[in-house]
Amino acid sequence: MTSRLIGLSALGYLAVVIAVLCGAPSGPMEAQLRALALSDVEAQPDLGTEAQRESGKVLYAKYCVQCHGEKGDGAGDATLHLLPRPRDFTTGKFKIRTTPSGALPTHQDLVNIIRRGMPYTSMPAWPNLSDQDVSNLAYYTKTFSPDFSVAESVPKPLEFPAAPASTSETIALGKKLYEENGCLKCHGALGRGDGPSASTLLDDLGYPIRAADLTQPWTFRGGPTRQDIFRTMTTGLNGTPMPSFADALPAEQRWAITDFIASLSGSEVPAYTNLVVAKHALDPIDLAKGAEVFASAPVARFPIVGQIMEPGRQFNPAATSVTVQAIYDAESIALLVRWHDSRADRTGKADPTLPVPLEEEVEAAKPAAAPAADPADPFADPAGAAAEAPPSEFNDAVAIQIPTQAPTGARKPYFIFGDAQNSVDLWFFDLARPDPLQFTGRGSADVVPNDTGDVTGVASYDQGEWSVIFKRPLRASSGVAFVPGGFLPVAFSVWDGFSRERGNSRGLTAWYSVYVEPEVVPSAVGPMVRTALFLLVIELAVIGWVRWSRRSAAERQGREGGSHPAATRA
Amino acid sequence: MTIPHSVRIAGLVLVTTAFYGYVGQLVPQREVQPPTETVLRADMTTADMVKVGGELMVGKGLCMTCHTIGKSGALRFPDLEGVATRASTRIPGMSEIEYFAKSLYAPDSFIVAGFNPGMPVINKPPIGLTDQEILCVIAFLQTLGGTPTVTLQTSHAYYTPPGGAPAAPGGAPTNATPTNTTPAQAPVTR
Amino acid sequence: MNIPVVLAVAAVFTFLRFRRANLLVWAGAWWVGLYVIFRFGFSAPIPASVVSLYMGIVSIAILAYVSSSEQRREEISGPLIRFMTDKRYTALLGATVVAIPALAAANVYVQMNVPLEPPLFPRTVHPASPTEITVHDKKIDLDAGENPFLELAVSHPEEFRKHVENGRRVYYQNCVFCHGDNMTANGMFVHGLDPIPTNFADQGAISILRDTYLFWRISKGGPGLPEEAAPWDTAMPAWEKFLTEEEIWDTILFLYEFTGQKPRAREEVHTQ
Amino acid sequence: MNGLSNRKLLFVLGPVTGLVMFGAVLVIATFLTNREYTQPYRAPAAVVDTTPRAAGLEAERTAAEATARATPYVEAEYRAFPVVGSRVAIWAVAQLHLLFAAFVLAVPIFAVLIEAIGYKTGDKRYDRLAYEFTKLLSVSFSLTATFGAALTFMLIILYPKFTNYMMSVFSPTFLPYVGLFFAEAFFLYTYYYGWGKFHPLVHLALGIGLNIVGTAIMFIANAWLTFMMSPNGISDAGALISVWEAIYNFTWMPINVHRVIANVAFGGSVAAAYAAFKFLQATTDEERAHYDWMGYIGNFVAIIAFLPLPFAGYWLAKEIYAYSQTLGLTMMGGAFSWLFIIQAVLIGNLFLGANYYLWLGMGRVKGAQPVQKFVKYLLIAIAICFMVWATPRSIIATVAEIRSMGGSSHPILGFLGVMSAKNTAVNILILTTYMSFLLYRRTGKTATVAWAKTGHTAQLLIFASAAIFVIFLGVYGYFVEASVRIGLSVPQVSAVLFAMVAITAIDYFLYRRPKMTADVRWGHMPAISQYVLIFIAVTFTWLMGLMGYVRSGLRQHWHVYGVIRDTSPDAFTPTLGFATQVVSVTVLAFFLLIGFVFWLASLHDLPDFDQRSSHPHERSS
Repeated sequence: MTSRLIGLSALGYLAVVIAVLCGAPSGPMEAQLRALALSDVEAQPDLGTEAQRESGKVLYAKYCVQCHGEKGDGAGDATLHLLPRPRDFTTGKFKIRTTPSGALPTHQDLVNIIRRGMPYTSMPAWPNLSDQDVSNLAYYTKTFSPDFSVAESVPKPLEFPAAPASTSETIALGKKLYEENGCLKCHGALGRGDGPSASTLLDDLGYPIRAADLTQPWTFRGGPTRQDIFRTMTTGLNGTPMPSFADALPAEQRWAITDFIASLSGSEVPAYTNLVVAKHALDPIDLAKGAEVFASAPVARFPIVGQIMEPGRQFNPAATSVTVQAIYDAESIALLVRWHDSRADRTGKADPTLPVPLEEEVEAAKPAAAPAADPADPFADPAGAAAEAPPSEFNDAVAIQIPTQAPTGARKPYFIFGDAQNSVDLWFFDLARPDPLQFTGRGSADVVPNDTGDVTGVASYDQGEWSVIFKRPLRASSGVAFVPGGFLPVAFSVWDGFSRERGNSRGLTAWYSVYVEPEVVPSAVGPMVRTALFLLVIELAVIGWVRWSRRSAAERQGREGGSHPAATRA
Repeated sequence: MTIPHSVRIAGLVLVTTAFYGYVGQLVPQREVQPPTETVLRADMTTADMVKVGGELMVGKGLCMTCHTIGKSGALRFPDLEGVATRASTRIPGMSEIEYFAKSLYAPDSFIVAGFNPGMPVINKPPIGLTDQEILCVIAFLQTLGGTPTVTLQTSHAYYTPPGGAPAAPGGAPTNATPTNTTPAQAPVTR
Repeated sequence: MNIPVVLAVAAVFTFLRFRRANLLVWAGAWWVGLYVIFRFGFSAPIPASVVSLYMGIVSIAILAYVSSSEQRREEISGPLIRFMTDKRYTALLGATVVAIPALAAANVYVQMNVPLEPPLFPRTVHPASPTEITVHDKKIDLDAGENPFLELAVSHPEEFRKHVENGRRVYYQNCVFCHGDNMTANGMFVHGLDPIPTNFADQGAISILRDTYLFWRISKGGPGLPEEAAPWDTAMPAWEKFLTEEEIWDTILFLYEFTGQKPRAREEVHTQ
Repeated sequence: MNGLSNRKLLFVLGPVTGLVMFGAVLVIATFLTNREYTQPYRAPAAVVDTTPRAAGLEAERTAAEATARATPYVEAEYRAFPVVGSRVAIWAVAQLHLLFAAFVLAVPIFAVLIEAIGYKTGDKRYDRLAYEFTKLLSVSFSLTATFGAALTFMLIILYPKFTNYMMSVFSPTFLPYVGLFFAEAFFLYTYYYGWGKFHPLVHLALGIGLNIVGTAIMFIANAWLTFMMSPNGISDAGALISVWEAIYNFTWMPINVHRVIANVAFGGSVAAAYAAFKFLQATTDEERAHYDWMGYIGNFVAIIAFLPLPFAGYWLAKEIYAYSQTLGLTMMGGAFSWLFIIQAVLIGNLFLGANYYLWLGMGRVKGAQPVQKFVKYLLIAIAICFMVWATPRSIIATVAEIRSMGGSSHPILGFLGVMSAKNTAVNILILTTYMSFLLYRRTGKTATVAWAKTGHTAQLLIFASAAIFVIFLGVYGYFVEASVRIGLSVPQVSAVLFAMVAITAIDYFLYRRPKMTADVRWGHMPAISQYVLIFIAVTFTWLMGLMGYVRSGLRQHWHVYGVIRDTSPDAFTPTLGFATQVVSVTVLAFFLLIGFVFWLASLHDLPDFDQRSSHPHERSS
């Protein structure tokens, strides 16, 4: 009895210890946020104690100074290559707030942004710092701008009503409001960040700024949830053309637009994958039909990173992801590559071999754009602005990269245009031209045309999205064969003319795979039956053996008249 | 139905070894190839040849086992510092290339005063440099006090590259048959 | 740790303790319980390969235990034999005989219908370095060499600080995109890279390597890796194209400085 | 009558048949050779010499001969072995040679020890046991020599250039080697055949001589082999500078020590397997008791020798790192890191098997129940250590798994993959095995000394503090830098060794005159225990084979590569899967041969043929 009790209590103790060790998950953030927003904040500047600021200063010197600079002016060591630029704390302008447009953020706003970082920028989340440390950092951040110590400018958080349920009506209403309130001027009709003024946007410091692609909420700087979207719309983003709608629209309408934006993607996280499956199509692939023939093929989304490995680096590729679909018929395989681009640039020329302007020159050229005459009014005459811009010599382009020879084993060509030993086959589409071209890559410095005419394709640009179809015979003279049931490495590159990308300066993906799904997927029935029968035979043999030996032992016992229990063999 | 012990033991041994063999199949399989070899390309420049020649001197050629570069004092074999200057002037009318070639193919032809003969033949086993490799060595030797001029197309008394001009007149009779006349296939230790 | 799973397993064990279950049940319970914990009990899931390795060990251990004394052997084989021979279990036995192949067949079905994964090729994470490399026409001895600026830490602390600061600048202008602001491999491009960048804050990463090894990795990058380390996939640039030798050494100083680690010391060479 | 006529018939028919067959062969051969000329488009036989074809053939032959004459003699660098290739052929033969050599070197070590014990205690059992071990020697010795010769010839044939180089470096060592070999044969045969014929001390001296000579032989051979791994005493170009330095290279001493210990463990396990084999074949209780005891002793020797083996291994690894950082990294972190996971599986199995055998052995003693209850905890400790040790440093995981883990190293398993954890695990494994042994030792005994309780407490305290100390250092290792961490294994090992020595010392006095509560019933062992002994022997052999692969695999880039570079088609290092297959086949071949040795040894016990046939009834009585 006692031993049982001890055992029980020991188990209980163990459970408690485990629970304590692992730590209960912390409460949801928006609860804290809401609590803060609703509470009465005293109109005293919350600047923390001297000790807190000192502690924050130490942490700042270790973790933050590299980007935000010693003076907090956003001019750190790293700033050179960063876009968006690191926040300049001296201006007191912060994007992600719970306070009205133009106002300072609350302390909690600063804490939150340090805690969770800004997705798809170089500002990371800092989950490992303690609450105390983050708070101290926030206090220290405030020392850079004198505004924080002024009593009048103590921020008063806006009210954030609880989210109403999202219904098809609210979404429809949101769509209407979205159009009526001019959101589409920057964000585009389908939210792809391709509005007519998108290409002219500048932030307060005169740097070009891209309108958010509303179909990819995971890239939202303020967070992907409906609450985040609503907050951004309510408060606006200080220092950017994004205005506050707190006064212009009542909360219900803002929620409706939020619902519409949330419905554009349907997911808060990107479904990145590593495989594109080419489905078999019975009908011959007809390029004239465009994207519709790909309806049966699953969509694979691959993340795009900047080409920062070879000289001619691009630290801020315009596209963050491509989606790919593939089908094949008896003769050919076709890949549909789609990505979002705020503007179709079809006036220049593109070529993977074109030299890239030196990084230093590009860096030097960037801030040259003077602050816009009236940054507060981004909607001023978008058509005129577009007309003024001289035709760019940079051009949109896309390339699919596959190995020239099917890899044996693990060996693949280098993922940036191959290497000297293992070359790659590039299907390159200069989107100013009607047809794709082919190149052979043996490293990014050694790309030569190898146009056999095997690859054909069509490209179209619609509402901020490029759709490019490449088609090639399954077995072509110019490259590796696509075999049903086989995997092939595949990689993609995207050039954005608007961001002056060409040659090595581009966005690219690592190696992923394309799988040519056989027309008939092998059935599992045969192996299942074999396994089951095999096990059944073993079972019956074991049972038979046990019964037989038991019986013979019993017989022996009967003969000997012994009373031993049956001998068993382990 | 008793199975003999010897059969059981054999079964156990078989099953155990099979099990470990199976464990060996479960782990990642990777064949490690020897380090890649540089290939003497037909289009090597003289500068490339100097580099390869230097490596050959240390590695496959075993030259530095006996010779030194830039050492003085009581030496057992001639020091090679400035050897190109000496080679071009030692025998009147003989170019440094011919001098080096003869020294390498027929080592006892020239014995520097004060040293004993003892150099092995370079183009035969155990060292066995190919004719192209010897050209590289000559290129390297030329840098020691001179300017390298040889290319893979250079011919000398002992070797005529395929399609190259015949050896300069007055050279020693050829006694080394070029066995490997395809430069692209001659591997060299890096 | 995944608390609910652990607690559930503990609860089942407690229950069995009270029921005074026999050895056979216990053996089964331990096997299943440990499997559940390995498979689901960790918040960062253990890869299947390791789980099967562990379960193999658990199976062997349980088998060894139940057969390690005559009493236990009987305790375990008794019920099994009764189950296979007694008349009253015939129905149950029949059901089991059918159920096991059925389960196995179901497993085969699941195995054959797992979501497609591209072929995975393992790579060696820390392959052996060459003994010597040439960077900017200078030969660097990786076996015997060391960071030329390391000694400044003692002799000229001022100078040393300058080098570290320079390393910090280099890091944040070049490396931060992948290796991240706090060196935990959480840079802004990480989601698009495979293999993911090295996490310098990990105790087992740079502290087990010599600084010359880092120099090799940084200067030659992915393309300089040997075959077994899959250089074709690695996004690590060959930094000799962008940085001077000094900048690379400075960055190495900064890496160790920031993470509070020290490079692996050169082993003492014994003299004979 | 019938038989006689048959014999006569045979006498006549035999030569006749032979002649007829010879004639038939001649006819057929002639027919076959002539067929060529009967073909219509060929010229008739009369003018055969002048046909263009024959002239062509002749010219071809002359040309071939001329070419052969003109071609200078070229020393071949490599020759190919048919079917499996040179590498595998050398590999398998070398491995078999090593396995037999290990056995031949190890058995005398403990045979002499056991004989000495027998001499001192006067217990005849020991003498018989030692003789039984020695019986296995002579056949194994000739097998060793056979494989050694095969290995030498194959090296000369298949790798002439390399062999030549090794010969040139080590030329002064070969004649002493041969001399020692003669001495080995002398000692071995006098020791074996002189059993009971000499004064026991003289016989013991012969045994000691055998051991010394055997060890010396191994040391010399080790010099050649370690030189390939860590060449020393030669110039960069490979020319010999000092023979002594070539011999005394970095890994020579560690490998010597490692091999002596491993040989003893291996020999013990194979001898135990022999005992198990005999136990299973035994028909009488007496035989069973004897072979049970012999198996126990063999296994005991194996385990005792096995316990310090990991330490010797660490020393070897340290020397390899000292020789070349890169070589060390290749071995532990590079292509071979997975090999050490396989090794962990093997060693885990060995520990588990050894412990399991001890637990089963408790069944020999009646009333071992109180001790049996500890088995559970020992098993848990062993299983945990086994898992820690088998946790790979670089985990195989799918991309999805890597992402959900948040990186290629697991937040928890990552800690278990590194050396600190593995050192700790192996130390705890050793401690646990030692505990098993201690528990086994005291089954059926009760300490009678007055301070029994204190003594037990002290033992427990020492054990617990050693375990805690080892674990503490293991955990502490994560918080210090690498250079300190490497040094931590020394106090860990010292703690374990200290604990083992101290506990043994206490135990010795504690159980000096124990009260025997139950007798050890030798021979009262379940059959499964004997299979475990064989399993241990197989595992051990396989482990040796695997370690042979890692040694030869490390040769890849480093041995005399720069000078005697391996440019043969076999120069690559094969995959682990292939290596394990070769090892498996070698191990099977070894057990086939050792089975033959066992059979031969058991023939010795059978009565002579004459005796058996003339007194068929005497045997059964």
